[in-house]
Amino acid sequence: MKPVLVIGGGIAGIQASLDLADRGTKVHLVERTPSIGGVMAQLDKTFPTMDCSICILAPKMIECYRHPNITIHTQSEVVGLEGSVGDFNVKVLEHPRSVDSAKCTGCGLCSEKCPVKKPSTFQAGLGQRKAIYLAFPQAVPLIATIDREACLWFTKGVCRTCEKVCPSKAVDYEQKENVVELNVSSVIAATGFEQYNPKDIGEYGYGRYKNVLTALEFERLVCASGPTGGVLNRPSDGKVSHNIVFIQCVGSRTQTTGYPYCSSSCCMYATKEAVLIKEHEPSSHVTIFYMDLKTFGKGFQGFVDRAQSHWGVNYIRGRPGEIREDPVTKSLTILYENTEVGKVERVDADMVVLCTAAVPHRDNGKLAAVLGVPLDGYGFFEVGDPVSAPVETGKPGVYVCGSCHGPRDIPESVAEASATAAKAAEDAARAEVGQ
Amino acid sequence: MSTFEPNIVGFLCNWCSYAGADLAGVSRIQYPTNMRVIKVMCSGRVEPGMVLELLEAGADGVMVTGCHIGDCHYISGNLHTKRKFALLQRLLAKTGLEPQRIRLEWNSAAEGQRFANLVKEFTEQVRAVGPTPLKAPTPDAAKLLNTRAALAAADGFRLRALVGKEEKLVTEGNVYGDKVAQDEFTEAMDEAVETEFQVHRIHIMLQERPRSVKDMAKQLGLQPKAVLGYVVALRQRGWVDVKEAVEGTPLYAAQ
Amino acid sequence: MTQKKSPKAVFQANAEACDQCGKCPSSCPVTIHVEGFNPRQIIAKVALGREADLMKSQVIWTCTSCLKCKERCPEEISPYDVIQALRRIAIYLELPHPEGYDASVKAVVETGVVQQPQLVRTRSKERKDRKSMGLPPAEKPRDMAAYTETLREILGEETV
Amino acid sequence: MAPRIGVFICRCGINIAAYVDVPKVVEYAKTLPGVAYAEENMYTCSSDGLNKIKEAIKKHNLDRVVVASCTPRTHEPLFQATCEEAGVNKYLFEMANIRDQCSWVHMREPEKATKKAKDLIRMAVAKAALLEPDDEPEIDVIPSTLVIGGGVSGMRAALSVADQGFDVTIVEKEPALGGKLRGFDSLFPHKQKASEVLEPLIEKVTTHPRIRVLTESRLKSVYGFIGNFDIGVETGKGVETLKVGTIIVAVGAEVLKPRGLYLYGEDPRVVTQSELEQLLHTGSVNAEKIVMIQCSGSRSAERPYCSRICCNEAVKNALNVTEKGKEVYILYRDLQTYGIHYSRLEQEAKRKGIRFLKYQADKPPTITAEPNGLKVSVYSPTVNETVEVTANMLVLSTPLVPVSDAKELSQMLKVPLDSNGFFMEAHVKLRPIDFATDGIFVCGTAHSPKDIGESVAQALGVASRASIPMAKKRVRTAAIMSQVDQTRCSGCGTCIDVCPYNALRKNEKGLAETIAAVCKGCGVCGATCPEKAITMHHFTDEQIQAQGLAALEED
Repeated sequence: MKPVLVIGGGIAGIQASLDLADRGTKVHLVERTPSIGGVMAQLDKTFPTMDCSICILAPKMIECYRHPNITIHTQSEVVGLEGSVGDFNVKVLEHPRSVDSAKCTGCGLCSEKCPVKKPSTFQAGLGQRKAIYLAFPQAVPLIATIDREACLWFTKGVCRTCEKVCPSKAVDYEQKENVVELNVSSVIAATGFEQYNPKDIGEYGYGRYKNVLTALEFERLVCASGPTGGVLNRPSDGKVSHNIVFIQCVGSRTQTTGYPYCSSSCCMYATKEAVLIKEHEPSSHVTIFYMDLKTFGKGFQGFVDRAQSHWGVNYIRGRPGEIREDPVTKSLTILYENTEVGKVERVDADMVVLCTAAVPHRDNGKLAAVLGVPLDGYGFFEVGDPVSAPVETGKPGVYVCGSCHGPRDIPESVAEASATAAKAAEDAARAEVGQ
Repeated sequence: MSTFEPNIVGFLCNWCSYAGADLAGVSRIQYPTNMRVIKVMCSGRVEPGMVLELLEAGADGVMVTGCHIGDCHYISGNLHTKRKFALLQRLLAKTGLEPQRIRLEWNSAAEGQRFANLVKEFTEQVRAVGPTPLKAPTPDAAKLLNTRAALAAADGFRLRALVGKEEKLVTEGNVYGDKVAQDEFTEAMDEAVETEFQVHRIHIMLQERPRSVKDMAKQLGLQPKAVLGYVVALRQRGWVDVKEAVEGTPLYAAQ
Repeated sequence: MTQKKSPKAVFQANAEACDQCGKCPSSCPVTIHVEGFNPRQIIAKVALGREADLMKSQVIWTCTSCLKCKERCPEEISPYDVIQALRRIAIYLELPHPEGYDASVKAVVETGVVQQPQLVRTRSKERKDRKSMGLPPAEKPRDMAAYTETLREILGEETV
Repeated sequence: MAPRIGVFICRCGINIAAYVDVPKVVEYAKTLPGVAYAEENMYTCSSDGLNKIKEAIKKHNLDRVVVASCTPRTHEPLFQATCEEAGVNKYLFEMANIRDQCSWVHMREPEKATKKAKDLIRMAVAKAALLEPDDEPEIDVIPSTLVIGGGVSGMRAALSVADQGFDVTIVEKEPALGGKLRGFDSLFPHKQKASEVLEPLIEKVTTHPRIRVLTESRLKSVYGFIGNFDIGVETGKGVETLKVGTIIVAVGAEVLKPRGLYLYGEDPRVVTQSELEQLLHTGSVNAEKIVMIQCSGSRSAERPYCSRICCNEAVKNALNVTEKGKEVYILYRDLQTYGIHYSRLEQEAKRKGIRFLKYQADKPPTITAEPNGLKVSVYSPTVNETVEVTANMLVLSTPLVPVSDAKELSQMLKVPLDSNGFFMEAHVKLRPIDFATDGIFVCGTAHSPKDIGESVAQALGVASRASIPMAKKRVRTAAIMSQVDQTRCSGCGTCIDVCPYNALRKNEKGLAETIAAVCKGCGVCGATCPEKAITMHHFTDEQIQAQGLAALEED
């Protein structure tokens, strides 16, 4: 039986790969970053059970890496696809790591000695990494990579410190791009989403006010493995924040700055983050400004009820008009209307968290063109018939799952990932009986 | 005292706590060297008897860590850990050893710093209590006897059966759907712990040599009547019998 | 006479699309100070077909035309334009409205400016004489007839 | 025979060697009881290091291996595979974590780190001496699936499993396939008629050579475990027995009929949203002004959950009737129009003049039946007034509730229900369509309310999950599992109570036994058994005890 190509190593791609590999199908998993794990690896906890995200994800990542039927291509992208279902020829471009993955033991010594600092993507920009770095402590594979745009050797022709300190002689500046050609029977796209950058919503001051964060940044801040070790030190002065405001629908449900749809998971992740704050420090004040409390998933309503009654999280229906910063203390004042009362009021906060929209990944256009499948008006992959064929692109043998075709939460992505595995297995079964 | 380095054993579950300990390592978070780790698949594997055995053998402290409640890799394993640890605490209280010598904590795979803090805190906690009185070659005989009795009680059928049934009886009810109130259960458990502890204490004493009820009562600081009750219970179990009578006083011995 | 909007024009404001999110009142410099003025509720009432009540009430005359509501509305609804339309219809229907409104409209038509042109408002909100601040006197339109005609054209165009 | 243990101590470049005196530790390891050989490696995990292990096993006739290096969480499988290659059973391997949990966390105390490394190795050696070879026996899987429920979820799951090449039996209690989809008029977002989706699907299912359909049939009994379930089905002709490898639960849900709420059941002008669907289907909606009330019977004390689909269904139906020139008000608490498609639907509805009025949970609408209509009075906080509408029809958006026999079914399958009575998955996030019990899966509204597309996605998902063991033909049981000593078991059943996976059962003698295929090896039963009759393979009492006592020895 031919292998299957899975594009994207987030939780959806991991699940699709494991389902197929477990049944005996070879899988090529292509991931654009240095590690699989996706956004879920960045999360602290998951709602509504408050499971530690990396605790439940890391075993799956390792399982994926160790699975004899799965080949992971990190720092790679799909650049060519020809043929049809049962017989696709795929070109995968592997970008150089500049580190020999067979030799690197992930000890991190190179990173420790590297003189160049850059904002860490994994820490959502709140922490720093080096030019040679491990994506994150639980990265899979746990192999260092060189950011050639930052590395002094690649930019200025000096340094080579990492090469000198590497105890296993794994650094290899000469590594080249490599194109791998594969023949696969089906293709599964699971490329995920991005967070909306709220800098265009000027009245909220993101990018200008240091203590206005996005929810993903906050997720790192509250995480024990984050830049502050889980202490809510606000960025402006490191003061521990006890007074935190969440604003929903930032870049969602708007015709102007952002996208018109509801991003589906923000009400719940805000609730989760609010509960985390309360768990850290029960005397904290947490307010969530929302428009409609979207509690449509299993266990969601109970979770919100508990956040309200047990933890004392304050929910106010209203989309704040603006945030003002005190120029001296850098504390924030939020102007809002409690729309259930009809009064405009102000509330002060140490920190404001903007629950930003889940938006299409910027690379979707490129990939869709390669795969020959359509995107919708927003730039998500489009499913022709969401009722009867919820994971089919319309092109036989090419399937989508997870948030690359619209915002959805983890369990929906996981179930859909298995669904794409089923479709790929059907393709294989058909090929075998020669239909 | 300042040179005292406690000997500590830690039971870590494979999925959360052990991974959290690894994360502390990957993050190079420094902590004291005192704890020696035993990896188990689930903290629910840890029996009160295993911990008491280590204390008897001279451990200064024992820590058990598992996934946070609700996070258990095995769904509900740590709920049983919690119940078993509560039993362990009750038994430890009987021995005369300090309660600070044991600790149960939940630690996730993302909590590297927290794990390091826990080891540090617990090491200091045990250091503050001081060396175990049970360490050879000069152990405190009374506490050693108590610890052995607690260990035997922990490994005995009655307490194991009780603590094993606790989660179900308290949360779901028995086969007829009757739930037992937690405080009711706790009361029954307290009574059972006391009985089992005393019974085993007497049993161990009688394994050493034959003794009279009066003699044992004096040594154990109990009323002779109470000791007689336990001896009767032991006879019913077939573990002891009258060995001989000296001046009309029966001497009992272990079978 | 210029063309005037018919009452139907209000519906073009798309009031039904409003999510009642509350961003306009919390952006509005008036709502926080003036009890009863709430651009969101104005939209809500228009959506329920209550324009008549609004036109009869005083609230629509409180707006200062800062346009923040329009700028910030996530649904591209403009409470400002709805309020303006309601004002026009109210005047068209000769419903009671503040005297000052007439006066300022009159001043625009006649002189091209709303306020007394010889007074200047400083940052500390004091009114000062232009002369005292060393400014030359503000000019009035020289050819008043031509100016008025142009203005009428513009106003007419806008309301087509 | 005394064990012959080989100890391989990794320097990990300088990661271990800079803080732990590795040569000293090697010398120490050689003195430990049972150790026949010890050496250090620069990188034990490199191919060179692995070859050295294999050579040493042969040369020194080693029967057990200890590697002291990094964490077993990432490297144990690699070293185990190496042992197997050299003929040593992988369960005769043990690791000492002297990097992640020693050298890296005691960088400022090299002497103590060295001492701790010795201790950790002594503990590993003590355990290794007691290790026993284990195997992972495989059991055959019957290549056939049972699907319980013949609605759209069940049918789609069955079709996919069948298309993957396995036999399927659908058991449906109603006389015909189709489930709730039969009650729908048109489907969102492309406005296909439900029948246009349903009829071809039924046709495909009933004509598929690998699918058998038993209608008017009910599940009677379930015995066995993954790979080998014995099923009793009561059909019109009596009880039929089936042998299947996996089971899919797709029993769906029911729509709440809220008798007594908002005059439902008392005034014929009050209907549920699904009854409106029926009326739309037959084209007999005779009302000019319609009011819909969301959360009719949900998000309440009695049913504290949101039913997910009602807002979307209400908006869809409202648009349908608006197209026929009718006026619609939707009274809602929070609009649950999530995601791309439903958000678009909501926006369309708002722009087409459907009036949305928010109400508060503690101030629900009041209804008065009047001859000319139903007077609906509701306080809307956003308008800050009580709005009155006289409607010709009141439509209640009621939640989905579990099927009436959910409890019975859950007991038969030994799978749990959640607090609302829906079937409960193994893990909310990462195992959303599995049950904790291997070989049994759940999809569609049996799990929780969801729309058709989501149900189909789950149905395809379980088709993958349920086919995996069949495609593999065999399931491998874990070696780390419990084993009940039949001579010591008293049949008290406590182990059965505590096992989260139902991996223990009573045999014909009334004694407990482990179902190897189901056990996950957590060890809770072993820690619990009052008779200490349960052995946990690879984590025996003796092994743990030896490790613990070794920890307390002096080096």
